[in-house]
Amino acid sequence: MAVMTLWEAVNDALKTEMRRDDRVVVLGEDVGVKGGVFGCTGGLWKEFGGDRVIDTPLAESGIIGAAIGMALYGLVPVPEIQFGDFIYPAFDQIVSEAAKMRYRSGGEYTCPMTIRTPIGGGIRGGHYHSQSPETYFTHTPGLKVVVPSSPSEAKGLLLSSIRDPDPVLFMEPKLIYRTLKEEVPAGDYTVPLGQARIAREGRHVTLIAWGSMVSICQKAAEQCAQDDIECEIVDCRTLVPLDEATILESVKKTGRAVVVYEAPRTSGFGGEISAILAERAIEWLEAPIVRVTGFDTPFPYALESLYMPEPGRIREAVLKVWNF
Amino acid sequence: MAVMTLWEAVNDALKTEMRRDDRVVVLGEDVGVKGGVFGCTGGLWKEFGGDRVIDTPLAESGIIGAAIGMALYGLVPVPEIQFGDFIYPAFDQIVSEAAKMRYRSGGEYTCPMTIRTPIGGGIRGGHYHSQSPETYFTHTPGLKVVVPSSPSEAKGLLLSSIRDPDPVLFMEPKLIYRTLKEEVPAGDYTVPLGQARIAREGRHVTLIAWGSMVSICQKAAEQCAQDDIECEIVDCRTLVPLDEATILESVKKTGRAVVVYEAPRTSGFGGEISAILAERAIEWLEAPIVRVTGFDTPFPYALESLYMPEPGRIREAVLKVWNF
Amino acid sequence: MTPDLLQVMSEPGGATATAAPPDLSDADLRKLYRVMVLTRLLDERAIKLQRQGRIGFYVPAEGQEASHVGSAFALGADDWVYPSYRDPGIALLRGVPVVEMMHQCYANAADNTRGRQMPVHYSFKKANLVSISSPIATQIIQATGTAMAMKIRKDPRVVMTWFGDGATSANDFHTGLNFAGVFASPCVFVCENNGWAISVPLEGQTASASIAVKAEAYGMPGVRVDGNDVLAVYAAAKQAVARARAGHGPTLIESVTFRIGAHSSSDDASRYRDPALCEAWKKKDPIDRFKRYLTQKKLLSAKDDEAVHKSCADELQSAIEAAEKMGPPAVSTLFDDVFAQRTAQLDAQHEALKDALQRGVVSKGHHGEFPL
Amino acid sequence: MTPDLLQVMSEPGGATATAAPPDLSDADLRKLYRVMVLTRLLDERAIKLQRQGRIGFYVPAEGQEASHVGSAFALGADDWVYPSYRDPGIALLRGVPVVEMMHQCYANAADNTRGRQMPVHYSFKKANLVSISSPIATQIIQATGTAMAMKIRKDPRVVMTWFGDGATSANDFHTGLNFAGVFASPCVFVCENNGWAISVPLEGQTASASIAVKAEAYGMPGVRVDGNDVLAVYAAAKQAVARARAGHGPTLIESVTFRIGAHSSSDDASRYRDPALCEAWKKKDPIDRFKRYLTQKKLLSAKDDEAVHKSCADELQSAIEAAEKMGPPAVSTLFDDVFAQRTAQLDAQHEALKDALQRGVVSKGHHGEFPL
Ligand SMILES: Cc1ncc(C[n+]2csc(CCOP(=O)(O)OP(=O)(O)O)c2C)c(N)n1
Ligand SMILES: Cc1ncc(C[n+]2csc(CCOP(=O)(O)OP(=O)(O)O)c2C)c(N)n1
Ligand SMILES: [Mg+2]
Ligand SMILES: [Mg+2]
Repeated sequence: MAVMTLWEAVNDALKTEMRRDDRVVVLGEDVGVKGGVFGCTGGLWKEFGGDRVIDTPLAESGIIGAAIGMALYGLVPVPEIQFGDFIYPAFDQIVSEAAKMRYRSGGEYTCPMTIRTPIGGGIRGGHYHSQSPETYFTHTPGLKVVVPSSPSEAKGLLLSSIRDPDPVLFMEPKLIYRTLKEEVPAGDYTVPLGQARIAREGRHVTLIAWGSMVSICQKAAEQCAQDDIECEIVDCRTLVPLDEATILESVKKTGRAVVVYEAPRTSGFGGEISAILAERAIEWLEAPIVRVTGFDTPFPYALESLYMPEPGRIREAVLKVWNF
Repeated sequence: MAVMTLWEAVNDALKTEMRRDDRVVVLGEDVGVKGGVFGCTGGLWKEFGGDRVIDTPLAESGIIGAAIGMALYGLVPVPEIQFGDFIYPAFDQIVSEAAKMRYRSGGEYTCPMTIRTPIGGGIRGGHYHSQSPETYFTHTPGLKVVVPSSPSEAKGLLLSSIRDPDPVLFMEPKLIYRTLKEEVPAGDYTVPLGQARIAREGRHVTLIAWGSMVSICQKAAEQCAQDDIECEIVDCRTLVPLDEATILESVKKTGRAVVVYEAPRTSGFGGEISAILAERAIEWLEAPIVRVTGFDTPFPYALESLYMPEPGRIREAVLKVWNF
Repeated sequence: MTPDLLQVMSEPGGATATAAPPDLSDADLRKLYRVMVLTRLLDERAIKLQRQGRIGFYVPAEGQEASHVGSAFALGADDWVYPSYRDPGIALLRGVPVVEMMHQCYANAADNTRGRQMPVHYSFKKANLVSISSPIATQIIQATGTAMAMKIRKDPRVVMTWFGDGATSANDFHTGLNFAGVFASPCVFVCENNGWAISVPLEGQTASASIAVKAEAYGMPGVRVDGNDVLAVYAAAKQAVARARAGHGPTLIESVTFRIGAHSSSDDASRYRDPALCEAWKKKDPIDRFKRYLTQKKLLSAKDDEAVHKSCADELQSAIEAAEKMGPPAVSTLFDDVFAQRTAQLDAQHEALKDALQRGVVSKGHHGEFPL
Repeated sequence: MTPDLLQVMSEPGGATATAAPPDLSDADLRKLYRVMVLTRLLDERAIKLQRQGRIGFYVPAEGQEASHVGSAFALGADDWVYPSYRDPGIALLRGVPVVEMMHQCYANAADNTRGRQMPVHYSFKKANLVSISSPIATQIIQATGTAMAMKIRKDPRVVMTWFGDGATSANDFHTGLNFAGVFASPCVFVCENNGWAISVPLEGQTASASIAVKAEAYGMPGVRVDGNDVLAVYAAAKQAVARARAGHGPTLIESVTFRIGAHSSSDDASRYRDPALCEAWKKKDPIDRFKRYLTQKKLLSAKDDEAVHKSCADELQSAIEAAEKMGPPAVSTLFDDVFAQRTAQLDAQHEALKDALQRGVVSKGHHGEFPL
């Protein structure tokens, strides 16, 4: 198995599927000749040509609207939104159209497509190159939302997403695009949607996270281990559909939960997880459900490192629920 | 005091403020000559003229973008989005621009404006005339979100919103536009933002809701009273900023909470309330926090009455937490 | 520059032909006429049904029959159509039985879209008619996307989409036409300029000299046609379709017409529109005009016309009776088609609702109202 | 129809004047030149600072100095400007001290925007320069809104906004120009057509014959000008400003220029653009061209030019030194300006962070890195 970074794993997944299925097309801003601003679509234009790797005009609503029309026709589009922060012009096409097409047409028309977009902070991108907008889409019935936490996860989940019969938001944590390296299975390799992953086993406290926050939780868990607090880490992988069973099982075992996400605290998806636990596992809880999150501010620039959840703040939360 | 419906109270508030402050302008689709599809802007065009009551082209992003430019200049725009379901084309201008203007300019530029839009089901409007999109905006730092629950509340909160120095989403529950009538104070009358209201006092179970769900909770509470279960109802009024103190106080008193909202269950704002309670009041909780919500489907048409939370389902939840 | 208005059917004291009649067989001409009549009668019946509370909502198409039927007639059965909510004649022209449209308006158990949208939001895959949604203009860029796909797959088919004058102000009009221009997509854009977007007249929508002139901004030809002249609309559409099929790219057609009725069953046009304007346009009624033409050409006798109206009326009557007979969709349908497969969450929500209904705990009126 | 390219400064073997020189005083001409030079030197220094890791990011403006400085020069100090991220000369022209721009690029404690955005996203209220954001084209409809407000308030001022060729594909270009057309707003739209949107050339952006022609779709005049000819750009802008101020409504100006550098400090243009293209355009450098013109007119000697460069370089040098001296913004600023007043939630979040920092529990590197 080759060692890859996350962006290389995404690129590998795209090549794998485009070779396997000629209905798959990639479209977006600068995805062709340039190969994407993060290189994720590098080499595709050369190999598959301009018909299947399409540099579009600068309009996210156009990219998604056109992708919907392609999907309705029978292609399998994989549109890219250059940064998650720029997905909002396409919000109407995603929320009003892609998400509701199957339902409103009684199942006659469907939109199998995978919207790829980089999310999250850590690259000094400020307001508009750092946001984590996944929650908006989890509140929109008809959309699946996937956030990989490592290169091999990214490849396996992206292939499952592209083959999924419904629209998927595939959000790539750019913090770990280049920093995380690991062995990635060659060729066809899938990780099923809707199944969470125990990223670390532990008896005392459950940490629930997704995307780049999983590795931050790993660091926190190592620190906690030095105080003999064994953290279990649940990597949600897919926020919709959410694997509630795995989360509940872990929390019922540990009796303590800390939810970690990078987006602004208020109404972040981690709040949904707290709500599920408060409704279905309260008898097992021995401490408050603590959230470690971004702050309720726009994403900053100079003070970015203070905004993002980091091992120290997570460890604090773990100690709080442990010593409760 | 005159007895008014909610849409009349909104109209009264707009007239009151436009007479008081000539910087206030109303803009949107069909708000002028027609007076709005629900009549909320009726008579304004006649009284204040086309300069201050502006029929715009059909483009929500244009309505909000233009309103931002007006607000930056020093006017006090009150843009109307004809239905909450059609706010998504304006999502980028609201989320990327209005919400972040004060922060990104270091306080140099601000967007005091109140975006009015009707939300919610109950008028057989199907997918696109029934949605409750408030949660999206509560997850966007820089925006305030207000949902009135009655005519007098609507007038008082709308006047406070228009006078607020920051952008406010003012979402009007169309289910009660015409059905709810009550006395509304004449002339200048404000209800402060950020303060929840105890809509009904009770010892046993706290019902937390906003907008049209408050009256549904009232009906449920009356049914529960027949079983000697005294429900307390907290009307959040403003979701951002949320009056956590009032909610916590009530739940600490009753030890039992049921959260009611009409939007799809997953990631709905009520989940945020559950999360806050699970983090800050768990020691007081004697039962799970149960949510009664819309389903995780697009808003239906024929089966609308089954989709929306109603007294029966709420009573079930109350009994569940009471008998837990 | 704004092109001249294309007209085929001269009118005494009215229109004067600027284009030759398209070569259509007598059968074609009669078919066109029948579909226009059926569309009109459907309108009249549906509005009554809405007033009687039999259906929840309706959008009248009166006056625009030539505009959408004539343009759609230029397509083959395999081509794709993305209509707006004011184009019922397109489904009828493409062979959709009226009864299926009635089932949709009644949102009953036989509705192929399972009672999920308001009336007139049709979806007929067998007619390559894509699901209609309420948000204005969203179908325009989707139509472009389908046309892009056809070109990528070297599929000889084309796409046609319809929208109003108000829609030209929307974002998706801009991206739809811009993408189509850049990728030379086989797509025909038909703007039914009926002069109003609910209460807003055209001059409140754009300062451009015409809608057709906007085509230049996207590097495509713009055509302006009398939208109440079914043969002119057909001729313009035929040329645009041929152009698209030949690989020469998209066309924007501005079909100049008028909305005779209110915007919808929820609207009262007298509050913002001078009724005299309606009266003037009623004189230009597209069906009367076509009828005069066919009569002149000896293709339609009074008896023929009566027969056409009778058969359409009968078709409608039996469709309505059939729709009336059906009950509402089953409760379980509420949770289907969100995804190809239900999630655990949707299953749980369905079970909880079913259980509550069975125990009769949801408020009266619901219990037993819907089949489980 | 696409208008001809407006040019004022003829060039041996190059441009030939199609318009007369605008009447500008010698002082005006010298001021224009100095601002263009300062803009160029700022660019050169900033790119170095970025490479050295002193600032986090930069967007080069090389080659587009005439395009944005020339157009902005047609405005009065009270008029409003909505620039894009590639127009540093506008702030300089309007009297913003370089040091304030440097503080923003350093995102330091003296940054008037409090270190919250990436470099070049300036906001200078005292210059009526509205906060620049990254999302493309969003400023266009906002500029229209401000112009609508001015008209409503009978304020004689006008608004000018700048954006790229790529931005013309965005939704807000469409609504911005459409609203301005409908409401005859006193707004001037300057499209700096530099031929590229990152890696996408103009033909991948639109099929229209030009950007200027798009004006017709909105019922406003469209002008096409040589964007490397500062006097031509000024002349076109002056006319558009006069028109707007006179109440005759908006104008679209297409300023044809070229992006000499990479898209930004994160981009490598050689991966998608033929360097020969750059070389060709470098010969049309707007500053050299203006310099030749001024020299001919005996308004600039070699010594003058040296002096201009020296004073600009000195100004920059001291600005950079000042910016280097400042520390980062205080932690508390993280929670300010979300709203006019902090919410209870923001206060609580601030307290928790402060407490964690004081106790040193957040990971090393943070502790003490920022003032509380
Ligand atoms: C995005 C969006 N905004 C607003 C509405 C409400 N609305 C429904 S129809 C309509 C006017 C449409 O006018 P036009 O495009 O001319 O079509 P017509 O109704 O005249 O056929 C409006 C504003 C909507 N459906 N979608
Ligand atoms: C809405 C949005 N989509 C994508 C981007 C990423 N992006 C930044 S600049 C740019 C190209 C802009 O090209 P153009 O408008 O021609 O301006 P130029 O950079 O050439 O001056 C893109 C795609 C963005 N900033 N905003
Ligand atoms: Mg219309
Ligand atoms: Mg450009």
